[in-house]
Amino acid sequence: MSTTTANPPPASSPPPKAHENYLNANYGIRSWLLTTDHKRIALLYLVSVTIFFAMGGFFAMLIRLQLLTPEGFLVGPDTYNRLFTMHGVMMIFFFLIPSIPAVLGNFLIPLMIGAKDLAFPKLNLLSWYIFNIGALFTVYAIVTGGVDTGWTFYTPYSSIYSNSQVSAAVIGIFITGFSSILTGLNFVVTIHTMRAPGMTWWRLPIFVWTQYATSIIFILGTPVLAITLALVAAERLLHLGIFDPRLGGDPLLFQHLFWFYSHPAVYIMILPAMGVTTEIIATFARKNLYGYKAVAMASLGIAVIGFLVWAHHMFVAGISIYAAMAFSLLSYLVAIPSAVKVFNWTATLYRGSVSWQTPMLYALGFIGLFVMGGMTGLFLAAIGADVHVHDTYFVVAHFHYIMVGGAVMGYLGGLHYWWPKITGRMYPEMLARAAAIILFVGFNLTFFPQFILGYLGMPRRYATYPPEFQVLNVFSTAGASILGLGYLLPICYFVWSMRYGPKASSNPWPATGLEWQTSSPPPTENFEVTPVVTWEPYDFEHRPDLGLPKPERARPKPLEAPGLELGD
Amino acid sequence: MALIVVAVFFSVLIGVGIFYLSFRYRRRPGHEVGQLVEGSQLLEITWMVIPFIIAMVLFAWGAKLYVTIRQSPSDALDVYVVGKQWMWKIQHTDGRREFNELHVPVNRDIKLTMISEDVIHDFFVPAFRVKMDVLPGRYTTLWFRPTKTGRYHLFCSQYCGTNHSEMGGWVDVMEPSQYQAWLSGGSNSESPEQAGQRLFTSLACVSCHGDLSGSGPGPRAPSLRGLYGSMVKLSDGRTVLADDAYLRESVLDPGAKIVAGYDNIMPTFQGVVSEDQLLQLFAYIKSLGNQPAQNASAAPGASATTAAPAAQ
Amino acid sequence: MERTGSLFGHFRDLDQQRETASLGMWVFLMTEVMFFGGMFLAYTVYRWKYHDAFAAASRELNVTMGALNTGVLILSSFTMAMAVWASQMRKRNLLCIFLIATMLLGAAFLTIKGFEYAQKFEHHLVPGPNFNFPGPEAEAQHAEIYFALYFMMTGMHALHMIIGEGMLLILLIYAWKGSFTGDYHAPIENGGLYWHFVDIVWIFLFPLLYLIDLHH
Amino acid sequence: METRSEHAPEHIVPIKTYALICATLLVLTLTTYLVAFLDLGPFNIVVAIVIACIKASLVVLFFMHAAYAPRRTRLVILAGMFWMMLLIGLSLADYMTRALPR
Repeated sequence: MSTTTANPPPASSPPPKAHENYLNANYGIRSWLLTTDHKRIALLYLVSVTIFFAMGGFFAMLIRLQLLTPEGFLVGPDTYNRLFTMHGVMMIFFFLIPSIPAVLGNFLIPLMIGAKDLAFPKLNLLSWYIFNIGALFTVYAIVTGGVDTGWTFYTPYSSIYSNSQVSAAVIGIFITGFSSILTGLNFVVTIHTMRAPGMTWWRLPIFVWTQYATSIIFILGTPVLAITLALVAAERLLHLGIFDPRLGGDPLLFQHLFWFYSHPAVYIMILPAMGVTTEIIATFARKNLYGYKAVAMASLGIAVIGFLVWAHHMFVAGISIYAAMAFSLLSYLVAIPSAVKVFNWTATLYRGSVSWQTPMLYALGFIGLFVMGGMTGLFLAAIGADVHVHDTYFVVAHFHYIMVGGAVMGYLGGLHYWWPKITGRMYPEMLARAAAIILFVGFNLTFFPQFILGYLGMPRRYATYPPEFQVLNVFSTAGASILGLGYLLPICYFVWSMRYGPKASSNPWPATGLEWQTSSPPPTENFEVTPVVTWEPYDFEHRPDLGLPKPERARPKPLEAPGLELGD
Repeated sequence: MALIVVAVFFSVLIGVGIFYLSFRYRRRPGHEVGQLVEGSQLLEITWMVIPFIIAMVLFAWGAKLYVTIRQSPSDALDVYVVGKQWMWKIQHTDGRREFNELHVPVNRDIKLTMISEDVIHDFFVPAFRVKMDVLPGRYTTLWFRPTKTGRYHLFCSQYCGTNHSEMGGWVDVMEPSQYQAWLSGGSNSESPEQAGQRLFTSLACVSCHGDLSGSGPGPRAPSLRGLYGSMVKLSDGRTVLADDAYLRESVLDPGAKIVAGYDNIMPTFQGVVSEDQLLQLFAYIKSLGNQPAQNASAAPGASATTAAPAAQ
Repeated sequence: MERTGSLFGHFRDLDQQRETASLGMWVFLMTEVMFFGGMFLAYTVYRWKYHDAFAAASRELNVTMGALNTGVLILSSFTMAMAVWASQMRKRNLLCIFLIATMLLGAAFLTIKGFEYAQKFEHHLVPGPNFNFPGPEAEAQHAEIYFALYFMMTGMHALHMIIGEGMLLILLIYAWKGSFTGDYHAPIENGGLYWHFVDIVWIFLFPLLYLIDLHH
Repeated sequence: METRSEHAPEHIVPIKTYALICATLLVLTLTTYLVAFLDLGPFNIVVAIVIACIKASLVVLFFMHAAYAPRRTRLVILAGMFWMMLLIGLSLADYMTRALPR
């Protein structure tokens, strides 16, 4: 009943020898730098963001070393301030925000919806160039002395008082913002107009839904950041003192504008990771996703409500009590769609056939860490409690649970999951599982102590600290070194597998998405013939083409109501 | 804390749920594919409504606490704080000034009125669970009531530049008697009121506002006696409360709010007086109290504030 | 992707291609709305806080020039709409004439704007060390914020105009070659959308910046 | 969201409509200019904004063909407007309530 018109080899047969694919279609540096193929552009992004991740990671390592001792182990305060600023700038603007959308999203969206490419392929290439030009400005800022404002660029420190390379860094981020905008635009238009016949909205993989939600944030949020940073640059370079308190300018205006983008930006990082997790869980439980529509709508819900909560970063900044209450209330509303997702993922495991392969380890790790991060978010949204923990290591730990525990786990899980599709090769499974576990352990050891540190009152962005905080800081640094190892491992075996890994079949797991219906790696045109979709998403039961045995019972009764979270 | 309970409960719930389910339904021979499970609308609604209720309860709790934190009690002991890169300048109403250290009596509400001379700082005392940003160009307030004597950390927790991590100090909570001894023990610097009075003369405020010895208006401007905490009628018909923010604006931007019946003739003192001096001027104006009877009922809080130091 | 006729290889048909192009442009314009939205927020906050200073400062602007410029820009929007019409009717010469007219009107706008800017420099109304506003010091400071916003908002608008002029030039060259008078004229339509958007921004800037409090 | 069915044929607006819209816009510009010299108290700004909104709507609907565009396009426009209102509205919610008594 359900086959594609497209597809060559059934899952079990070996991949054809040296078929023409997007990797070997043509060679040479020009064929890469001038490509308009979304898959090659995704790989270009992969190279770029990996470099920036390494830079950000290097800064992180120095930060943790510095904090080994109370009086500062390594560098003076001036250098330390530059370190944490550059760590934040690199990781957020040049790694986390582009990571899943620009690498995995670019690669997968056309494949998942059965299109030959994104709607605007040249624009896509242009985005990559804009991204790198912006990055060049920022790297220039780093090598000519660095920036010491924190990644938040709060005025009036950034606009008047800082003597570091704020302008260059700000211009770099401004430029990079347009790369995000164009990528988001491309995705939205592609998802609207380029879907294959039969690929209705309710048949889209959740990954595409989350990318759609992310793109909305890109489109509507990023321009506000761009103009805000442009105003800071104008104040520094042209004396247009819009935020200048000496003229009567309001320092909170910058914060409003900045967080209007930068809070939803958190959802830019986490939403795609949720999408990845959803794909992985359905595939490795070999079961339809529980509550598909609820999960899809929750993605959009998070994107929209995410725009209404920004001032929860400003509860102690001097906003009015009434505004603080309104924003606190709205912040709690974001918890609802997030909770819906977590419950549905958990319910998906029910009566599944769960295998503990590497991507699944990342996905389960993601859920655990995301729940921790989300639950501590409740502390921060409760305005009364926020007064105490705001701007302390509690916040640092909270957002690392979301961004590293959530977004980076999702990104790595996704890379593993789609690696066979991207490269046509498998990675070493045992090593990869070990790396996933090392990462999980190292991560918790690094950041859990920081919750306690923050609760005890250690403020963030401190180059030196009172001696009573040392023990927990040493724990954190020890965890960070394990975490660092956890990041080195995948880089090594991924590079190894590109050449020596065993060849992957077109659908190794097997999974239900359209992207698995074409060969690995896919041909330049993605599909030999435009596919026609006739099946519902994540339906393993009615897919004989996957080569799986029939489940033992034909017709399960619907899941009964509550009590489910506890088992059955 | 209810929050911790909720957080731990859900973390454990999900954690155990995941582990149990993924172990119970692990892949085994003969169990290669999961079964199709239909969604249940009832279940979806259930797990939307339950977290929503919990969230609203937490919100109400947090909001109530927040209101308490942000609303200073009216009879608190006033202390003025000026933040600058990278030190705290603290001025007590009784005249002592100190740096990076704050001495306060135990079991007494303390209200800090804070302003920054340069960038944004943040006054944070972890032991008291309070924190507030200190902004340039605008007063913010913070209050707490220490209940145990001792020395507590004071941090700046809004990043403010190179020596951000050094911009801290101690809060010394003392027995009232020790506190009195400490107050009188300092160098014999003049009190802020006296300094403010001197400024009032040297900046020639007297020439328009009068010397404030009587209750009548000055030659060209309203008297400031009893101004603080009263309601002022403006020329455009509005009535505003004469608080710190109002006084600050009236000195730095006199044209913004003009008292009914007077002309806009006052020059600005922007760049002429420092933040410290402004606070001294206000201390002087406050020390003149609310003598005129017609204002006493308008601002009971303010009269109590000014009365408090005198009582000690 | 190869191109067959006016259809790019990754589209199924011309309809899909046209819809995609149009949707893409509209989405882009919404990002522009948010871009200017940030400045409108700053403007609203400060105008609310410092109304009198803003009123006094806005009286330093040349309202006649502003109104004239509004008219010029509306006319250029009209000629641009006519250019799209000519392209739809496949009249190449008419298309080129309307594009040139639009460019000339755009240039006229920029010239008038340039004169206004020059006046501000002469009157020391450009924020910075040389800013000098007649009036009490506090009002002068708030007026400086007004002029910072004025230059930022009109400057960003002018930048969009300049980009628009460049875009029109490229469209003109292709139009001359006859590229847009067949069944493919998405670039002309999208160029038109952009140009109209820039016009709309000015439609808001004019009353907000020039007409704050003229009845004194 | 039946995007497939939205293959609306290209709509060609008659010249007369364009000319009429252009004339209306010019008249409205003159109106807003003249009204600014009257003292309407707080309503000066209201009138100015209302006229600007009418002008902008005319441009969007007719010059930019939104009146004939598929529903999807109109949704995009509304989303843009809505989000800008969110930005300005919620920020002002802070500014407007700061001075309120507690």
